[in-house]
Amino acid sequence: MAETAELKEREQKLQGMGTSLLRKEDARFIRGQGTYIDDIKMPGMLFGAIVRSPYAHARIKGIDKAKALACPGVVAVLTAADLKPVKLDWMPTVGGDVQAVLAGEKVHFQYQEVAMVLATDRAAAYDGAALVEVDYEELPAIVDPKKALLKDAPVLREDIVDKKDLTHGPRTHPNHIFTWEAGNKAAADAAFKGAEVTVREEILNPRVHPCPLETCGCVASFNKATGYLTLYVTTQIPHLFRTVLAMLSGIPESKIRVVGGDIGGGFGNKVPIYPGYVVATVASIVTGVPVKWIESRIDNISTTGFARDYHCVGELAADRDGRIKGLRFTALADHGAFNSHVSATKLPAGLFSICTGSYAIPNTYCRVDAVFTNKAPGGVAYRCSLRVTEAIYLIERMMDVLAQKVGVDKAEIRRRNFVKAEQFPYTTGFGWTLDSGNYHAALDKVLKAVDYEGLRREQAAKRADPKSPTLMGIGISTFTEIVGAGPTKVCDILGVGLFDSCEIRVHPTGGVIARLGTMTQGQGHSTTYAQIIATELGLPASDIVVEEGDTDKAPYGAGTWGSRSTPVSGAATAVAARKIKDKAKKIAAHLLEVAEGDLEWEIDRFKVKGNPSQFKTMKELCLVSHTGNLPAGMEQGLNAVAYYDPPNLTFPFGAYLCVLDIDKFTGEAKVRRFYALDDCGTRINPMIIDGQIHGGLTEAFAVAMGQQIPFDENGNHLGNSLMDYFLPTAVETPAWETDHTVTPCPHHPLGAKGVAESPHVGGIPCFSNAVIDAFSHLGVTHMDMPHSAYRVWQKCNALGLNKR
Amino acid sequence: MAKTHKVSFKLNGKPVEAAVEARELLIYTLRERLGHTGPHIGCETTHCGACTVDLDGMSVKSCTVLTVQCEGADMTTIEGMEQGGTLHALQQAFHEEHGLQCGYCTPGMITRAYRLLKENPNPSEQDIRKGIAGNLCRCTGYQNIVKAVQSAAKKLAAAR
Amino acid sequence: MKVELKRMFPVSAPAEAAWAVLQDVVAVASCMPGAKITERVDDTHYKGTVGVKVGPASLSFRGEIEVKGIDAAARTLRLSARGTDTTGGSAASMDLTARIEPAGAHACTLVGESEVSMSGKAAAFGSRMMGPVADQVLNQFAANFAARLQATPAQNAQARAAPAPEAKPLNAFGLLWGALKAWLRALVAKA
Amino acid sequence: MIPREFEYHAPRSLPDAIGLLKQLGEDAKLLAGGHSLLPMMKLRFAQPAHLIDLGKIAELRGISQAGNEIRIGAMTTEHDLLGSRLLAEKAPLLVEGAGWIADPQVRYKGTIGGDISHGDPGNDHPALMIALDASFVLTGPKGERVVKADGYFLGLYSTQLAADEILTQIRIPVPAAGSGWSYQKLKRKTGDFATAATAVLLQMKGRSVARASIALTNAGPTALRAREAEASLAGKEINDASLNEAARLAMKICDPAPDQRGDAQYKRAMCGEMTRRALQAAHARAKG
Repeated sequence: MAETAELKEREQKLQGMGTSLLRKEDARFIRGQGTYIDDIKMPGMLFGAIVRSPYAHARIKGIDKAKALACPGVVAVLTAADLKPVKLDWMPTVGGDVQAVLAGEKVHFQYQEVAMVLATDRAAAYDGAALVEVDYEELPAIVDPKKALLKDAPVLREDIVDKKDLTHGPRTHPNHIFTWEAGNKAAADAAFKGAEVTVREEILNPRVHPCPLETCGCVASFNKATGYLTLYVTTQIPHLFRTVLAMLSGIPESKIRVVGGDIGGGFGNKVPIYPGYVVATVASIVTGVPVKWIESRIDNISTTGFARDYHCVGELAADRDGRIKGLRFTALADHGAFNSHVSATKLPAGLFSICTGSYAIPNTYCRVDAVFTNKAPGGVAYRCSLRVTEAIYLIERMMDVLAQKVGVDKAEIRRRNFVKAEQFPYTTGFGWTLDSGNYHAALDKVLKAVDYEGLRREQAAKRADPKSPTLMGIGISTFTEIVGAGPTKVCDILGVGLFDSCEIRVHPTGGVIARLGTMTQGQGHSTTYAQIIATELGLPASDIVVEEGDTDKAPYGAGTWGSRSTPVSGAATAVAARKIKDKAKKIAAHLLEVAEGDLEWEIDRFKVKGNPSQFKTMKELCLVSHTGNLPAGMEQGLNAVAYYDPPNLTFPFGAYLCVLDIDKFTGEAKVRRFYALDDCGTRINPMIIDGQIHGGLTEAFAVAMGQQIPFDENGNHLGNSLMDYFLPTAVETPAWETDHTVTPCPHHPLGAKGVAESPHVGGIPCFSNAVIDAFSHLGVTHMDMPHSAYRVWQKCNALGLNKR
Repeated sequence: MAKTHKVSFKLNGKPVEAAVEARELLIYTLRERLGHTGPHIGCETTHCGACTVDLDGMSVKSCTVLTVQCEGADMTTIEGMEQGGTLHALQQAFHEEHGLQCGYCTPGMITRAYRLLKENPNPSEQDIRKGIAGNLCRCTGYQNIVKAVQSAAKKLAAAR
Repeated sequence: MKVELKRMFPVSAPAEAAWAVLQDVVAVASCMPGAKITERVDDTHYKGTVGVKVGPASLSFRGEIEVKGIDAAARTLRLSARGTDTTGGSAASMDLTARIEPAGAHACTLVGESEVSMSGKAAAFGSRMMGPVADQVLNQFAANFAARLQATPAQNAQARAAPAPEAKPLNAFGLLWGALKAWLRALVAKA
Repeated sequence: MIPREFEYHAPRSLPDAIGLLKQLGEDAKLLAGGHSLLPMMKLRFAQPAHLIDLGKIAELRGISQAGNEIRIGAMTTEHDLLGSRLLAEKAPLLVEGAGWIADPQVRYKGTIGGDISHGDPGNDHPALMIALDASFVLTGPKGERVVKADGYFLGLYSTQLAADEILTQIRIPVPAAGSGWSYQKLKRKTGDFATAATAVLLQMKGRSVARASIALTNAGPTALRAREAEASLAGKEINDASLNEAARLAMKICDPAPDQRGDAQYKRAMCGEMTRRALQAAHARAKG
């Protein structure tokens, strides 16, 4: 007993995997000592303000800088004409298109960047920006993607009108970007022909924005003497950013340093490379002094990193018991004015083909058509992997639609179609191999926890009572996520594979520094990675320092997005640590004069099997590794670097249930209860996981219940400030109940999967399903998001539920 | 160069002075002239609360106060919460309850909660949610922030 | 962001007299709310400025005023003005149709129709103001027109510059002239 | 976003303020709490050449009772209203209303006078003032005049306040003892303007209505007094029939501007719903 107590104590000292270690990064944040982009101040720094187009589509007839240049404090005004000589008025996009850095002949979306005014301070820059006179000729705008491909639709992109192909296959119309297909159309069509039951629904994923609390911005500092460019920037992908910057500017990549610093939330918004960054960089190169550009909130919502805008059609074929026989999903994707959608080269529609979700579905086919409109470009994955929210929303909604059609309970229809535990690894009709899961167990645990039968009984009673002032809705979502991009054989961006890396250096006294290619934005990497190393090396997490985001220090990696940090970099960390452990073992064997095979690992030490008094602690080995007392021919030091190319993506899953009550007379929906069970495989820090789930659910709540970027018919933004754009406060946000099961990932060294996006991907359909479930007894099969009081009331009104 | 006004006030207990244009907003004076970058900027329409500071016993959004209005004021920012090397109970509680993630809203959130607890030392969960409704957080879903304020309230009560 | 409005204003002058004035394009253009012609391009095109003010909010637009048509038979004049505001964030266009309808020998009715549309920041934040703005545009035009009609040539300049007669429903007019004056002053300040 | 340059003036007394206002004319704007004006200036929708800050004039702040009248200085903040014992006891409707305004930070700075003077139909005080039958003291070069809240609001951002006047005080007759009250506000989220809101002050005589005051927020270019709805309740009991009729009559006078909160039909319906709920809540509180 005493022995096990001693083991426990040693283990606790490490604060390794599985413990809720408090976050290392908190220390500076709770003191207001974080270093975010706008906190950076450099001598002689200029401030850049961007002049933006009030029109969604217009020809630029002229730009008059004179008044602006006369404004006190204004140093220069940059326009496309100034960038043209250095060929930086346009930049290539990851989608195989080009994007205007500053608009030259035409503006293609409202608030598009037209000029940057450089001034000695912020106020002067804004004064100058107000004085730049741009002469526009307004042109008809396309706002509705359905109208983009009409014969007589105005041609938006005159610059590429002759381009037959934007690297993703032939274009069929000047406003057409690509058509992408997956699966087997013939088989799917056949399944629908012979089906006992088919359902079809048009389902919109409206244009939204991740809206992190910190907007985008940068400080570009070019040293004329050394030709060395340092860019402090709000980016989730510092290394890829550096590579792209080298491609754009021609500056040797070795002379570019990109620093992420502290990031005030990303959620996908900080993946793309925006014109503001490029102009600020050019401005610093031109002026030879540092240039800061910080986006306003209105600019942020209007121009950088929108998400979704997928206009989908879902179709399922099934037998009369609701067992699915075929799936046909299509989407019309509104990519805005340029195809700078964030995607891997071989995946123009991202991972949309994960749309079979948690279900064993034969005969599957999906297709995405992408078009240009007069809206902002730069479609990002808003707290999800590329297009996964769109895919999972579609399948989770369609499961409910099917359940209603065949008259089967919405939990039961899922049970009938789940991939069974014994079927894993399971390869879907679209070719994804789901690594591991136990969907039935997860759902059953949730239904039991909330007394599902009881809730359905209560709902039935309410429905029977015409006097009830509220409608009760129960939403279920049993999603499967696809995260951890990704295997280089499937995933690259501009030719760079999406592997990731970790470099670990162990110091003589047992201190450790680890550097990674990822970029934390609040996920607590410094804590999580330290816990992995603590467990792997038997050294206390408190002595382990983690560094990311400075490309001069960290090894190359693809950054943090798509919940890839733990699946890819977490794995790299484990692999690097194990290299060190192997070397330490050799040293231990040498010191203890036994064969490596005679040693066994115990928490923080190697001990001789059967002779527990004979051991070497890792701490001891750290020192010895820096001496001459090493096995013959062994180099000093305990350092390692690992580059991890994942064999597969990981597939976290979960079962969510939402109960809400809708006020028939105002349309307000009040979430009564939300129960979220997540399975992300091995859990490294339960406290951080819960925090990520709270945040993801809250963002899902915002998307489902209120977020949308609305436009009028001329392409005018109608809701691009925090007055209209819905960010819930503590008052609107429901309380969350979390739970978990653990089904380790078989191909990940730690069995971990990644979690931050599951609550967003799985949460959105859960809210929608709950709202629509409240109306399902009245024959309602679908209502588009966002489920604002106004929109829900319109349904109540149409159904005459609000009669007094 | 436009006319500047000399403004002096007390910032975290120390007298400070700044020469500013009438149009300068307090948040910029704090961040760019006085080196207090704890309070942040998250919007321009007075919604996000990241710029919250404590001004003469009021929680205010310093992006919607002119520095010239602050002559003679007594101001506390996140930088003034730690006393003699000891964290304020709220700072400690935000850490212990995992009440922060990216940290961007944290200074405003803690500064607001500081005033809330001065006015209502024993708040209910609803009191807290209403009390911090002027501060947006995109990461935490507020759940652990509420827990943090509750636990800080208990600690402060015990200390009294 | 569009708002359309139609209003009728009694004018105490014979239709012919009113129509005569209505054809004096420069004079009429200057009856456009807060409008000022700064340059004559040709008979039907003028460069100018238009100021719109609602309470604390004010926008000054720089752009073109075009005479779309003069229909003597129908005693109808069609004007349009469009431009971007002096802070660059917004743009607006305003189409205005003015028609004279006889109402007895010594009176007539000025029928005004306006369509105001906004782009940019004004569209996102000013949607609530659109109705009142279009409303003011018409009332203002009518008041200026009436003043212009009553004024003898000598008084014209003064009539154009002077605020419209005080009366409750005309409350908004003062604001508009205020906007124009403020804008002109701002213009001077910039030069 | 940063305002355009302007001159700042901080008069110490009311006469100084009025003198400045007269001298600077239309180029000057009064700065109260600043939470309507400063955001507009940051977006450069408002670009005044001069700001006259009323914040340093002590006499404009405070809540007191004079006879049967409650007097509130125009620069009294929402936070002051919320903390006032006198109001909690004598005019709880105003306290309830203030609690619905914006968010805590804004309520520390936002003033009742600023909220009223702005003439924004989306602000909450105009309807509250009408329901409370308040009067406003307007002070100008020629001295004071007192005008009723009912009739004070002329249009969007347009009131009876003359360019050379300052709203200095709000006077509220103490509601009859036992009056019921309620302010029901529907909004999308904390900090938003009302989609629709209704202020009700209700006097009962036994089971029937002695007097009902009903005013609507954001239902038209100004706050609206629902006269016919008020009249329809006189002498009636509060029941489904009378509530339906009052709500119908309140909706009849609504002319809401469509925006992201909803179209006119929805907003009108919500005015009716808020009216019904405010009447029910006020009835539950009324003694008489």
